[in-house]
Amino acid sequence: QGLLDKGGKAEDKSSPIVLGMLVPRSGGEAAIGPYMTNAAQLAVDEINAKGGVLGRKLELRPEDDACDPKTATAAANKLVSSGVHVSVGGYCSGATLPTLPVFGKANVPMIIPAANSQELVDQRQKHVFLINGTGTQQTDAAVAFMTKKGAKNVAVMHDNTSYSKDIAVQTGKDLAEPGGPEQAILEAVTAKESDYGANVTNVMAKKPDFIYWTGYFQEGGLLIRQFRQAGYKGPIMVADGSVSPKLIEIAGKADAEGVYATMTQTPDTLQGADAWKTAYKSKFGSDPGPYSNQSYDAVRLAAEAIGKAGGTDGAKVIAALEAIDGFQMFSGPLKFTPEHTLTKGGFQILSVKGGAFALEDALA
Amino acid sequence: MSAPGTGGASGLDRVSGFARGLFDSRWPGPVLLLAALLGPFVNATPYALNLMTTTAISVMLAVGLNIVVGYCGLLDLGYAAFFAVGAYTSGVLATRFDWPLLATVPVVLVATVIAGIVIGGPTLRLRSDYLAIVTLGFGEIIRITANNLDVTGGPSGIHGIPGLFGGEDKVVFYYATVVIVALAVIGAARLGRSRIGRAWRFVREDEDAAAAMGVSPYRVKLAAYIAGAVWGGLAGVLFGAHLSAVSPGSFRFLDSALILMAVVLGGMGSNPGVVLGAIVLAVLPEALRDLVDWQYFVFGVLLILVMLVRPQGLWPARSRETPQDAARAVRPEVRA
Amino acid sequence: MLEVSGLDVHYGGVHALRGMSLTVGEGEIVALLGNNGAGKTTTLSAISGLVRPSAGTIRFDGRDITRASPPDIVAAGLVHVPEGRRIFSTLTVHENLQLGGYLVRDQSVLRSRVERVYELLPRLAERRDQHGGTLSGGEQQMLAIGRGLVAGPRLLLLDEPSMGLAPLVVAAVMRLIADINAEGTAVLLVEQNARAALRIAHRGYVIESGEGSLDGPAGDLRADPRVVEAYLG
Amino acid sequence: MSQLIWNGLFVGAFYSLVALGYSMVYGIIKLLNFAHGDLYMLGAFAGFAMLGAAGGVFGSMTLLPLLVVLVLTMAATGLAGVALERVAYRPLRGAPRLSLLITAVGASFALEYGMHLVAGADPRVYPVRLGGTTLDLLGARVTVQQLVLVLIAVALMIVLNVLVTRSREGRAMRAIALDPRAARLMGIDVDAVISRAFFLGSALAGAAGVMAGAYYGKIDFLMGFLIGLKAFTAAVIGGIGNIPGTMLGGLLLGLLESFGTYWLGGEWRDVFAFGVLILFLTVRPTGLLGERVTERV
Amino acid sequence: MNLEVADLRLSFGGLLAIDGLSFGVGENEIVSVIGPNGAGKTSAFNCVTGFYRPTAGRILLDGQDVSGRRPEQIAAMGVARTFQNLRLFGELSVLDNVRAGTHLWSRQRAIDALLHTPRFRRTENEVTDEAHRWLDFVGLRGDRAGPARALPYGEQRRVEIARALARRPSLLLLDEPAAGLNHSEKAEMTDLIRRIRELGISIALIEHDMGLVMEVSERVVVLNFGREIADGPPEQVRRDPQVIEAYLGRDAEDSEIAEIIGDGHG
Ligand SMILES: Nc1ncnc2c1ncn2[C@@H]1O[C@H](COP(=O)(O)OP(=O)(O)OP(=O)(O)O)[C@@H](O)[C@H]1O
Ligand SMILES: Nc1ncnc2c1ncn2[C@@H]1O[C@H](COP(=O)(O)OP(=O)(O)OP(=O)(O)O)[C@@H](O)[C@H]1O
Ligand SMILES: [Mg+2]
Ligand SMILES: [Mg+2]
Repeated sequence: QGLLDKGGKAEDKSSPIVLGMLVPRSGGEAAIGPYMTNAAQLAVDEINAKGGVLGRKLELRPEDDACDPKTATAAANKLVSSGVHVSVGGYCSGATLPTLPVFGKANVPMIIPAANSQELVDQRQKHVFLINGTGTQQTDAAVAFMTKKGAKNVAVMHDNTSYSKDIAVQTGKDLAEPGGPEQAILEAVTAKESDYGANVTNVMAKKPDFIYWTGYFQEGGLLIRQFRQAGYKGPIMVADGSVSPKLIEIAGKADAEGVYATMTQTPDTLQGADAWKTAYKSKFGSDPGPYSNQSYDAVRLAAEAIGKAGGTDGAKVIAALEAIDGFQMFSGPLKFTPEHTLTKGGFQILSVKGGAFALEDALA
Repeated sequence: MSAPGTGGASGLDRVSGFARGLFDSRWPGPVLLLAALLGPFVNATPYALNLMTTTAISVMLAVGLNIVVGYCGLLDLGYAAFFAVGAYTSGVLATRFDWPLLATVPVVLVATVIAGIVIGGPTLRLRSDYLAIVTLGFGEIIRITANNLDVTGGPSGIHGIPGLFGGEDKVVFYYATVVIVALAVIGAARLGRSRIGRAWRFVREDEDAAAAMGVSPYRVKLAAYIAGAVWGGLAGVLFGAHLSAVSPGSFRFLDSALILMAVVLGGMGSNPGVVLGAIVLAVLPEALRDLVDWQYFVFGVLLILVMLVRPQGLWPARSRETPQDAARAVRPEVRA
Repeated sequence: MLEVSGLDVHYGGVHALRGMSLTVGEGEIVALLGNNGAGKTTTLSAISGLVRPSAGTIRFDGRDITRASPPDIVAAGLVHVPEGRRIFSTLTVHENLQLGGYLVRDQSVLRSRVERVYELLPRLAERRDQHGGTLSGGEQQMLAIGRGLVAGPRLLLLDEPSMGLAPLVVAAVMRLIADINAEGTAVLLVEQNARAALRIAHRGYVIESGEGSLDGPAGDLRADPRVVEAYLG
Repeated sequence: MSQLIWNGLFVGAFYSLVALGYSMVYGIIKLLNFAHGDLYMLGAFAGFAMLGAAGGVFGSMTLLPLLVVLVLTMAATGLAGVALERVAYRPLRGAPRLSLLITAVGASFALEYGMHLVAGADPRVYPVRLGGTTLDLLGARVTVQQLVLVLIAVALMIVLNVLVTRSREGRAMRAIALDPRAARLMGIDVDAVISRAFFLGSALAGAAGVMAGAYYGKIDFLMGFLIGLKAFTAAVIGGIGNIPGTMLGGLLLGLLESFGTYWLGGEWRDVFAFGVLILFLTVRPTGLLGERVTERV
Repeated sequence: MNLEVADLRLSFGGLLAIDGLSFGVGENEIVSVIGPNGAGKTSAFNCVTGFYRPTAGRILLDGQDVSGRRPEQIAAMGVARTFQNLRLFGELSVLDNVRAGTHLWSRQRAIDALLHTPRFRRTENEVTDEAHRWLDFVGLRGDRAGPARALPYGEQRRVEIARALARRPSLLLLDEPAAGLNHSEKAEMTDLIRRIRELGISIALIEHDMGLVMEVSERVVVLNFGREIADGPPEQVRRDPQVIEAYLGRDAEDSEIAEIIGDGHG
């Protein structure tokens, strides 16, 4: 509508409820997009099969943000213009940040499944909810486990993206606390390369007895392999962005064996979640991957909140989200903190056993 | 390389004759401006406004880069560096020190001029191929530095940048942008048609011959570089204000390449062409967005096709002698 | 051996050649004279395939080469030494000469031809390893001619070979052309130095505004008052 | 120290191999062939497909099938390069040289996202992987496979160098670069020579792609982008169009990265590498082995 | 303006292109520089105009030492030149080419252009008028609005001279202005050079066409192997046995050729 047309059309109460989802589908992070949209679609289909929400169907509208702020803003505006009710996307923090005011202005609540940069939290925007564990929660789990394993000298590695660097820097801060292990080195790699020999050499020179990789699975797989080739025999741990079967494939089964991961609860570790995995696999022909479960939960949470709010009005949905207590998700029962983050990340430690991730330590 | 000789006047010639008439006329500029001003009356959804605003900013970038590449013939593969300097300078001042955005503009001007001198100063004597790699390197250096430093907010960048006048409506911002960009386009065009603009083209065509006429290639190139930097920096201010956030992800090599492509696609050295090129390159990917996975494949194929059809660019630069200028014949006045 | 008839060439809107015709017989030197912009260079370029004529035919040894590509034409033995020398500036003199014999497969033939050029134009031998672009104007002109000779042409098109040459060298080059001709190479010679050209040529053409206006044996042309006035003085 | 050098040289060998094609093409038609890195990607995927298809035939052998696949891939990517030139570059001969930039970027997008359509965005893992028997070479950990790869790379480069600099082909390439019209007058079939240059360059990129796939294991549709950029950098600092220079340029870049990582840490590596290159170019404005040309007036 | 070149030396690697050359061009004088190919004439011009940095020696313009300055600085002192291998801005219009000459004296600032001040309009008109004036002066035939590369060679030569004149130089260096011109065109060039001198401009001229050299020069300097072998009025130089030996040949060109190749055919 043009500038002079005032007032929108009254909403049709029988039309579907639209969930917008910004994920990267092109560019360097394109591999992630399908994992997230597939899982979200799975949730939408399941809810619709049960009759939808408030008698209305759900509709998922994914858009490519290419992990690029400009493209993300355009996509967010497109979603807003097409009248989405809730946003359930957000993967790259740098691309998600500029979309906050876009959704905020249109009064669209955002349930962010993956992006978890501290910046998103610090903004304390009323309409923004993060359902991925925050970096701090993850690093707490990571450092607890390192301590438990008796690590003395930890190499922390990241890939210079905001997600990864946040966790790495936070881990460094935690390690700086007296007692517990020391940080041997904070090493950054460049994402999307193949050869990390120089980084490996750098790290090896510091003789670490524990390595924590906070980036994604593609580089993670290569790093594991290259560390093993360089003769590193100690434990390697990866953060949740690396928890994917592809990590094991890229590193090679032998080299990946025994690798730890900090991860929220996943279908792999939850009792009775096999059905979910099977459903996903039968529908999309591949295993779920990074942020599949969070995306799935984001849709379910959105449906729950809209149901509780009795409609799609943004303010009411936000209130309903704030009021949620005990909604069951992969990461455990949900209640938002005042910052709109998870109370407890629900992080556990997984490890690769026989070529697949399995629960190692629930860190109860 | 291929033979320039062609057959007699063909149908194509007649069509291009018409096109030439269109291209040489004076009205496309005002018409385009009018369209830009009327746009929101047709469609003022956030999406349309956003697209129009980013397009306008791309136009400003392309016109700025055209000064460097089109007028002066300096291949710049890292133009996003200046864009970044502008966006970060104003963004940091506005968010960390709570300056009003307009107040940051003078600082941005100084910063971009300095950036232009720092980058161009030591390198403009290099041959163009090497200049290309140097600019590419500087583009990467600026981006990585922004990514690594804390003042710039690291990889997630800075956010919460107010609008131009402090949180104005998106429509107001759009109109402000259109006005600024229009002035920038006119400014660039006027520079192109002046003494300095001619000097840029002389240097582009033949540095030695230009030097023999007293044109200092180095200074002239530096001037082009600085002008380009200022245009890019100001566009950066608009960009930051528009997105409310600035992060290193906006200043990748690919972004520099896209601005360069706007210049080439439109027609190097031709202001209307470059404006057109920027519009096409900003709108096309969005127009193809609904093709989802086919989007960039089709985009790539279209780029090739467009160039095959118009190898000189959409709206190539022409000798711009006006009929009056071309005809004026004065008797030689012999000086004593 | 070369028959050009009714050649028309356009550059965009400029009609540079209008029905130009000429012939060069086996073993002949034919001079092509004309004012600036008359279309001499264009004629040669059309023959060697650099410029596509819009009408007319070019036959070489009876074969139609009107639309043939320059490499094919060179392979047929028709070599063009272009206006403005067009030396490969960052290649050495020696490499420039070798390139002249690009189509000569037999390395020993190539080598002996290059050596022959060094003998004919000793200045080039002195400058063997210098970059072509750093030669003096006259040296470049010698190189351009030498480069053309290495190809072993049966018909040589020369565009203003005396340009930029010192008087002594002009004489030497003219003698050189006559010598090659004596060995059986036909020559189509565009020259501003009409006097010299008509001395060594057997026949000549005068071209005006893209059309042949006069032709005949060189001796007749030298005596023709119109030629004398415009080109000999 | 020797480990740093070896790391740098190993990575640098890949850069060189890819850079050579870049350099040849850039050397002749001054084209920033943005699609060159994507030919590397194409090679990696072609090798992937062939190895997958041939899995049964060769059984458990690794090196022999890999060599066969390497040669076949080189032929395939070489032809792809020729086709690319034919479709996207040749029709623009005579247009401003930057016009080709657009078709190059277009071709790059088409190749990348074409592969995205065919193979998806998820990375693929090579069926054959070069494992690692490590040797100690002057204090550096070196695997036999690395040595073999470097040897293959060096061999390919030497062959190319001989082909291009010692022959009329190389002279023809340089002549075309300087003055294509005059080159035609020498009897050089400009189109054919350019096609051959594309074939060679693309084949080398394809070889590098297969080798990278087999060694690192992971391939994806965007894997060519960064290395394309690095290759361009290497080609330029080597001295444009200069084959040995380009090889050195690739190795130098690899070393700079290796030492940059060591001295300043991974996040400043590229700043260091580019910073040194820029400084280097300001003192030696013609690249490593580029000829110092005094153009006369 | 007068030019004084003293003991100029220039070497490229081992090659001595200029080897202790001294010559001068006086106020409003036409001096021709002749010599065999590769004698160092163009190199000497390149030194004077700053394109080559002399290895040794001094170059004085009106008594001021300018050796080692850059081309644009020399141009700023009032020296203009043409090039042996034409160096026009091929893609630019003929008028623009000549406007290049006005760069140094046209008083226009970027701000004038941005705001289109009256000064901008005035200077632009002035520059265009000047360009036309010099094109008329050199007698250009052909399209002034079209790109320079489309002109025939001879016309391009004129444009180059017009461009140099638009610089309003006090000293003009012409490198083989008559190369590639036929007889009648050479006559026009002779006339043009004379008319330029009448404007009060000193001229240094490299030329292989002896007819032209003899007709216009006050003095002729002859180089061989980078050294001066003669310097004097044309008639005297022409008869100098050294010059004949090194450059002219035993007699003037025409009969020379006739003698060498005989009037065998034609
Ligand atoms: N590339 C071009 N574009 C447009 N017009 C051209 C081009 N080349 C030549 N012409 C025109 O074609 C006509 C013939 O030019 P050509 O170069 O053949 O003349 P010429 O006889 O060789 O002259 P000269 O003695 O100056 O070398 C001229 O009017 C010229 O302006
Ligand atoms: N940059 C350079 N590098 C090496 N040698 C050079 C360079 N420039 C000129 N020369 C050599 O210096 C000598 C003098 O050249 P110059 O151009 O001055 O001669 P010239 O007298 O103008 O001759 P011409 O009448 O043929 O134009 C030539 O032998 C040339 O090869
Ligand atoms: Mg000619
Ligand atoms: Mg000379």
